[in-house]
Amino acid sequence: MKKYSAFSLFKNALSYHENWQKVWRSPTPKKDYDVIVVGGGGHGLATAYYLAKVHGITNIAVIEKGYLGGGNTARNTTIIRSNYLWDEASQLYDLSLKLWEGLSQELNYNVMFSQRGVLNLGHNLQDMRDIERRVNANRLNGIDGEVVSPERIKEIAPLINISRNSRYPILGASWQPRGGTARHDAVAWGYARGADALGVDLIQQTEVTGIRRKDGAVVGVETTHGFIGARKVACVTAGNSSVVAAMAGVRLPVESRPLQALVSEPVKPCLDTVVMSNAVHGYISQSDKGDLVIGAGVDSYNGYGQRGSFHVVEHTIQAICELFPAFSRVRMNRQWGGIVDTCPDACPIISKTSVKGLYFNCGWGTGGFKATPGSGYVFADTVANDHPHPLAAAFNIDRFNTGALIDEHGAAGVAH
Amino acid sequence: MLLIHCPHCQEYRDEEEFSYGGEAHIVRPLEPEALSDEEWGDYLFFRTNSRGIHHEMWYHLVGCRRYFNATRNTVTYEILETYKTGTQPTITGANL
Amino acid sequence: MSKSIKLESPLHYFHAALNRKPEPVKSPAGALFNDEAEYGLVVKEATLSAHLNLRGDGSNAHFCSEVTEALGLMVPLTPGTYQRNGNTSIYWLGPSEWLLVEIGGDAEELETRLRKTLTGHISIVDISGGQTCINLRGPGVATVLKKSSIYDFEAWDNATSALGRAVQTNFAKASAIISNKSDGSYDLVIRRSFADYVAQWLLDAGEEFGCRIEAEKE
Amino acid sequence: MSLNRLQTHTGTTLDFTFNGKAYQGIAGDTLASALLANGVNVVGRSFKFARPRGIFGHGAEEPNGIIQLGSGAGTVPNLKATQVELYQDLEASSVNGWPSVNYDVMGIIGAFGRLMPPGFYYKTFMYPKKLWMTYERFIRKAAGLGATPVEADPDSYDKLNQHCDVLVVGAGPAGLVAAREAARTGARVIVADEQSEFGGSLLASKQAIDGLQATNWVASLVAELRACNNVQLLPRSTVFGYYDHNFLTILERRTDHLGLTAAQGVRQRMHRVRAAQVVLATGAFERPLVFAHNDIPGVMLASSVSTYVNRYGVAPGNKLVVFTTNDNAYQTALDWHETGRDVVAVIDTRSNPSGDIVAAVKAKGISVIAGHGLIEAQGNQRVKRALIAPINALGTEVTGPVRRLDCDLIACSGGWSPAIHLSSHTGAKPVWDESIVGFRPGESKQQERSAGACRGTFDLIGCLAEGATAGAEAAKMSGYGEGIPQFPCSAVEEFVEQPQQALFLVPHIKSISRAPSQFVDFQLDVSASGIELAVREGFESVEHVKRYTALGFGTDQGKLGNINGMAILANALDQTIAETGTTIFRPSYTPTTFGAIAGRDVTNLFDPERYTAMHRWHVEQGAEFEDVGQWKRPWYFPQNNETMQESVNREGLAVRNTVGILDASTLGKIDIQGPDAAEFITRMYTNSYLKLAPGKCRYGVMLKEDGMIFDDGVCACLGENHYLMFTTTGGAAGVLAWLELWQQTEWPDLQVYFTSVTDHWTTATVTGPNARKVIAKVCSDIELSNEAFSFMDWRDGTVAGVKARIFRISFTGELSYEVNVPAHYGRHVWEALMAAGEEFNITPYGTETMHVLRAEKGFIIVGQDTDGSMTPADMNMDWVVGKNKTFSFVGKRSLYRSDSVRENRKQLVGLKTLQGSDVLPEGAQVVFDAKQKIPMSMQGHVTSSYFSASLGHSIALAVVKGGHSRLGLIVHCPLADGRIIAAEIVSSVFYDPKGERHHV
Repeated sequence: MKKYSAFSLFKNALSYHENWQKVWRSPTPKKDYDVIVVGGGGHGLATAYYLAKVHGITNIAVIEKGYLGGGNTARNTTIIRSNYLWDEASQLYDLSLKLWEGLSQELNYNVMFSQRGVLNLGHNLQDMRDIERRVNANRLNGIDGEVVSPERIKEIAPLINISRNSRYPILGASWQPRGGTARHDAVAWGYARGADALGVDLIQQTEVTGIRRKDGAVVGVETTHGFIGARKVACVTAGNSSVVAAMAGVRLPVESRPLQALVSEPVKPCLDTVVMSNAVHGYISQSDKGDLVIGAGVDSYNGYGQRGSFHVVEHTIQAICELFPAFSRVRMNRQWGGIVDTCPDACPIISKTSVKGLYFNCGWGTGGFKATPGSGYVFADTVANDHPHPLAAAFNIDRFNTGALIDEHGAAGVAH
Repeated sequence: MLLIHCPHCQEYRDEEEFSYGGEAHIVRPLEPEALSDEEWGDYLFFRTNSRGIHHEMWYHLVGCRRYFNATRNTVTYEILETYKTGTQPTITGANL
Repeated sequence: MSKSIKLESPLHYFHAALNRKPEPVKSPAGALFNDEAEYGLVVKEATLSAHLNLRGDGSNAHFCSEVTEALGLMVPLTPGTYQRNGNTSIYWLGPSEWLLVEIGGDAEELETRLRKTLTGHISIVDISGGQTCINLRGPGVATVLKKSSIYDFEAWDNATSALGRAVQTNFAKASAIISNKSDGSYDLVIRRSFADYVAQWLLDAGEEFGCRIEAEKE
Repeated sequence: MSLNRLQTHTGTTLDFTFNGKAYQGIAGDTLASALLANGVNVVGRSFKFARPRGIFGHGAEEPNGIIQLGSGAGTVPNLKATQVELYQDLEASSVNGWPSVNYDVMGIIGAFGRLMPPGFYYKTFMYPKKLWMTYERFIRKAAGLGATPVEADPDSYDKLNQHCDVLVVGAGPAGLVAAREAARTGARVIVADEQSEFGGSLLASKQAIDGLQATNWVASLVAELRACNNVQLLPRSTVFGYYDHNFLTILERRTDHLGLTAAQGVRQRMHRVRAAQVVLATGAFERPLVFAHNDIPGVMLASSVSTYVNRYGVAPGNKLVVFTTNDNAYQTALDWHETGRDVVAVIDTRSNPSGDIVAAVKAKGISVIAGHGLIEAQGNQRVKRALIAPINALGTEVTGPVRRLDCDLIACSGGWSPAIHLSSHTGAKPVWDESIVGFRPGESKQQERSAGACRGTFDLIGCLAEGATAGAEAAKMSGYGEGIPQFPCSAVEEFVEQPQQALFLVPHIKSISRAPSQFVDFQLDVSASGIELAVREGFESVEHVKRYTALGFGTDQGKLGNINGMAILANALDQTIAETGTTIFRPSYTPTTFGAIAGRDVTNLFDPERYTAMHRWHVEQGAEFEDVGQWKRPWYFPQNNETMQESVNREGLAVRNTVGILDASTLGKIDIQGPDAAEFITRMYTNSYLKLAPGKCRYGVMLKEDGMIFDDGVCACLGENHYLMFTTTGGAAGVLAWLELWQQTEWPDLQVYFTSVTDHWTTATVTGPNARKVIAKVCSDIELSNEAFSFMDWRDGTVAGVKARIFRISFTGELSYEVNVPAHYGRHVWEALMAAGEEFNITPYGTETMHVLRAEKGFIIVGQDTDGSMTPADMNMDWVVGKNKTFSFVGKRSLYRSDSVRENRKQLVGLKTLQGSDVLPEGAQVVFDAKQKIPMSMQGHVTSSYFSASLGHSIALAVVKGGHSRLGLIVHCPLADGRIIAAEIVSSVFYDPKGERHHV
């Protein structure tokens, strides 16, 4: 892999960019692999990367039915933070945040991780109690955060409306300075390039249509391009997890729902942080291109259509206009939807299954993007050792039977 | 924005009047105490989540306040039929 | 009860207090309406009436005839309709649910009358304090309904039997039971705790036509 | 008269300024036509390389003329000059360029463009790591086009919910005849068009239809439609989204053509349309040709040049070169010739263009140069010359010497792309059609059909015929008419077109990577070499290439560039366009104002404020309010500039020492009737109601099926088979839906009906040692003695002359009477109770005092002391669980799961700070060992915490792991400010532990 740098850019410019190396190969699948990762989104690619990098397993294929990073990786609002409520979740997300902090250098690919901070607003007394509880828990877990006043919020985001006369006035917020955003495509491409360089076969436009088992153990996958053998199959197919699980006769406690997002036209820098509000229901940041990137709540019904209902978007924009009355004259440029796997406790499943050699990483709901590096890291460890990584143990699928749920609805609430 | 035919109001009404009630035809076990944690967990949380034909409950919240069922394609979002609670769908994944 | 008892209907604080003067008609939209009308939207509250929620089995002939016996009115069994006799109306709310409104009526007397006659598994609940009936009239009403509700009220005009339609649906971010009247106006039954919001909404939505809120008894 | 205005075009003069300079236009102008009339070449700078750019198109496709309209609170960023109607005193400016668009210092960057290939930022700015945020600050500075206002929007917006049988999108030839056919049948028809006038392409056409000049034909048809009362015409109305089940959204601009902000009424209105049938007649966009430096001001679309000439009377230059692959652009040569200005030549890539229109052009003495490509434009801020050269038949190589043609305007046409955007919103997959060299709309699940140019039918006769059929069919499908067009076909004379050549990239003498930039997407500076580079780097999927290069991500959403870009990609991949994939458009068709999407549901109407019957009284008393769900509840009643703590101390002491009064009307109330009511309620609550007698109440807890507490409240037996259930304020709607769910779907055999009576009853809670005396003064028909009317009883009676129902239930631990009256009487009874209590100094108190008083008693608040992960046992409330109930109540089974019976679950306890004046913050975390290092082992958290005036020290409720067996343990709360507060685990009941006071 040729290293990217300002110097390589300059050198290639001299030759009219005619000599750039391919970012990854387009290999023909082998007959079998040690591990097949089903799903070439951010999480799947990160899993393959860490399997190769950390665990030295390089005989891996990532099988993607469309193009790499084309699912939720390409459709989310790119918010990154780790200020979750419960120890189990916040520790997992903070591992992820720590990996984000060195990811551009790790991958030699600028994922444009921008630590511009995240505000989670509180609009009523219970919101503020929950914020205090969460921030205190985060602090004692070694995760940065503080509770800030409306005046401080106004300093961080000057266009925000902190009037006491609002319908739901802003009473305060949690502030995580290390949070921020990243460039979503770059994450997938960076992991893909890194994994490919370590020998991982990235196989696009190939859909897994079946999971072949023998004596209760996985032996490979059927695909639109034929059977490919594998000792282990790791499924990371957000949005379609139940469908893939059904191929192996496994049931999951997830439901697939549309999650919508939208962007404005690009405007000059006017919002230098990420603002999220559970109570009025919306979240917003500004991309490096200038678009206001806005997220909505999850639609109420199951759907695989990558689109949702318009009233959800209306409600979200109302919330944004409440928080930022000046944005009322800005215009929506584009809206879209993704499919998220929602779990009953708003926490993911990173788990072995009843089928030997079959692993699932799913159920991230609205919060998957920020977890990409950490999710890949602990899932790779779980797959490599056939034993849950310590930070993944609590996210075992068995928790739905024992009742040991990790209810993050409050912290995951509106998403992202 | 779905347009849903309420079998009680006998009219197509806008999605905004309804709330989604989850997968239909999940019957509460008659003797919960006789079940293992796994069996009870399956009833509580595990769902078919089908891609394609899906039978689901809707509540006509701002309307007749009745629950009813719909057969909906979760990919195209077409609603193939709605039918009253306690009755069976005429369209299923098997017969389509 | 004593005459000295001060009653407050849900829109009490809006009667005559917050009338908006109509704006001079300039916009093309305004020109659609009769220039002579002082207000494009007049909201009149029928204060302090009897409202009862009635539950029972509509498919049971006994139940239906008992209601008729008690009220002199047929139970509307067709979804989306209501029956009226004088000041008394029964609105279909669901297959086993009706709203009974007697303008200016006495809820207790009405409930007693029904309870005397009705048998079997029924429910009668006095909800008179919890809601109010307001009438919307004027050339701006159709547009105000379009601003406020997703329901297709125009379809009622086109129906063969235009009268006697009623629907429970969203009204802005509240809900209402909306019915049409022979004089072209509409009745809305709204919940008390949302009444201020609905009034504010109507004043806002009616502003382009001029809007006033008044009370039946004033 | 302005430089480029044709003498024949006259009208009211309008003054306007652009970048601070004064100009004049004519009524009916767009800002773009007025700027062109005034000879303004450079209207903006490109996003990445800051290259000078001029007006390129004439409508929604415009990529360059992005402007900032006005200033101050009403300013609007990013409008397309081609869509801004001119009004008197309009002010506009370019969105980029410093110090001015003509001399932009950032233009220097353009010179280093080669250092910024697609994706360059992924490859650099990584080292040293800590400098990235500094780099990013500079990157971000360059972001954005226009600027958002910084003040609240002075305008308002509203919405109309519309229903129709046939919605016709686009009022060009196909749309108009479709509307006419549909209207005839009596169907409800809505016609929406984004332009100020109906007519679409006909507005700039010189063709004759039915013997009328096109614009006159349009006028008569529109008049006909306007006369139909079943037809609604919406000009200036853009259909911007097509959603499931034929739901479409339209943005109507009502006042934007009159001024920056609306003088009266709403600025914009959104129509939310549910259409039975839709006719899409959205036309087509002309496709530019991709050649070197095709972005220099003075390069325009051929149809745009014609439109400026014919519709606006503006000739945007002097010496025109037409560059085309098809017959269509020849019309532009004819139109230009009419103005008397010079047509230098028509460059046609086809080797042997023939046919009527070619002959007509030649007949005017215009030079037609066939088999040539215009390979490069030259000039700086305006085209000065065109380089042309012979090219091979495939259009892949330059085959002969390069010639220069002096000119100042290049009108180019690469054919037409149907505007399939709305069809694409439905999820229909567009289909590539070689015969029209474009994508046609695919099949969708919606009730829609396309007609005319958006379906790839580009001749006028064809458009009219398709429109008529579509209108008639749509009407029939919605139940009107016979489905056959009734009006005679219109008579039109038009040239028969010869086949066009498919050409997406004009070859240059240099290779793509070395030629001067050949722009594909102007707004984002995506060039052919950028697309080629993406392929070279291994991005094969069209989506990857679009994302890597940003193709199509501008505010024009690639209306001009997408097809060329895809074709160039296909070529680089050695694939067909069909194999390469398709292009998917998403809403919005054109950018849509947030304010209009929000509508009236902002500021005071953002969400309903729910009031109790006593709300005005509370306001008059100066209460501070707390938002509880949608309700406004009095939080505390400050007197004489009290702080909240002072008010709460006073209010709480009043309740403990004499009497207080609380507005408890917001509690949810559900009337339950039916022979199986008791059985049903018993299945829903953890305890049993089978033996609850009339006149009695019982407290119950409701669980979700997962065993976790979901709601709580008192349930009263009103009579045989008749109950009244109280819920929490926030839980009211949820509990009712929950009861209905179980009854309707699981136990329909249980005969029971539920009715919400939350709004019917107003509740005034009179509580404190003197409560009985107060009630006695206003109620004479209830025997109030403790024996006759005990704790957890209710009675009917008369209070202040009003029929009332009184419950002896207590959330304060004091003697309490909850007086319920129908809400009309609420304020009357409240005032009567206040008057009756005056001698006892009756004190109104709010939710904060209520919270303190109940916490003193250890009563939980669901949602504050519980969080969806708490069982009754966790709350020390095993006493409320009827373990011997025969039916397995909802949630029961989950109480026996392995995690529910785990030791060391978080359990409700009291915390008493060692320093009584220390009030723990709610949300403080509890640790056993304060000296441990971070990460600490957290054992629980504080859920409720107050200073108790009656006890003289702070109190707190907390959930602590294994708390019930840890009474007496000293725990610590490390706070954010560095303090560590020590507290003892105590019983959660602080006040009157034996519960004697409410029994008196």
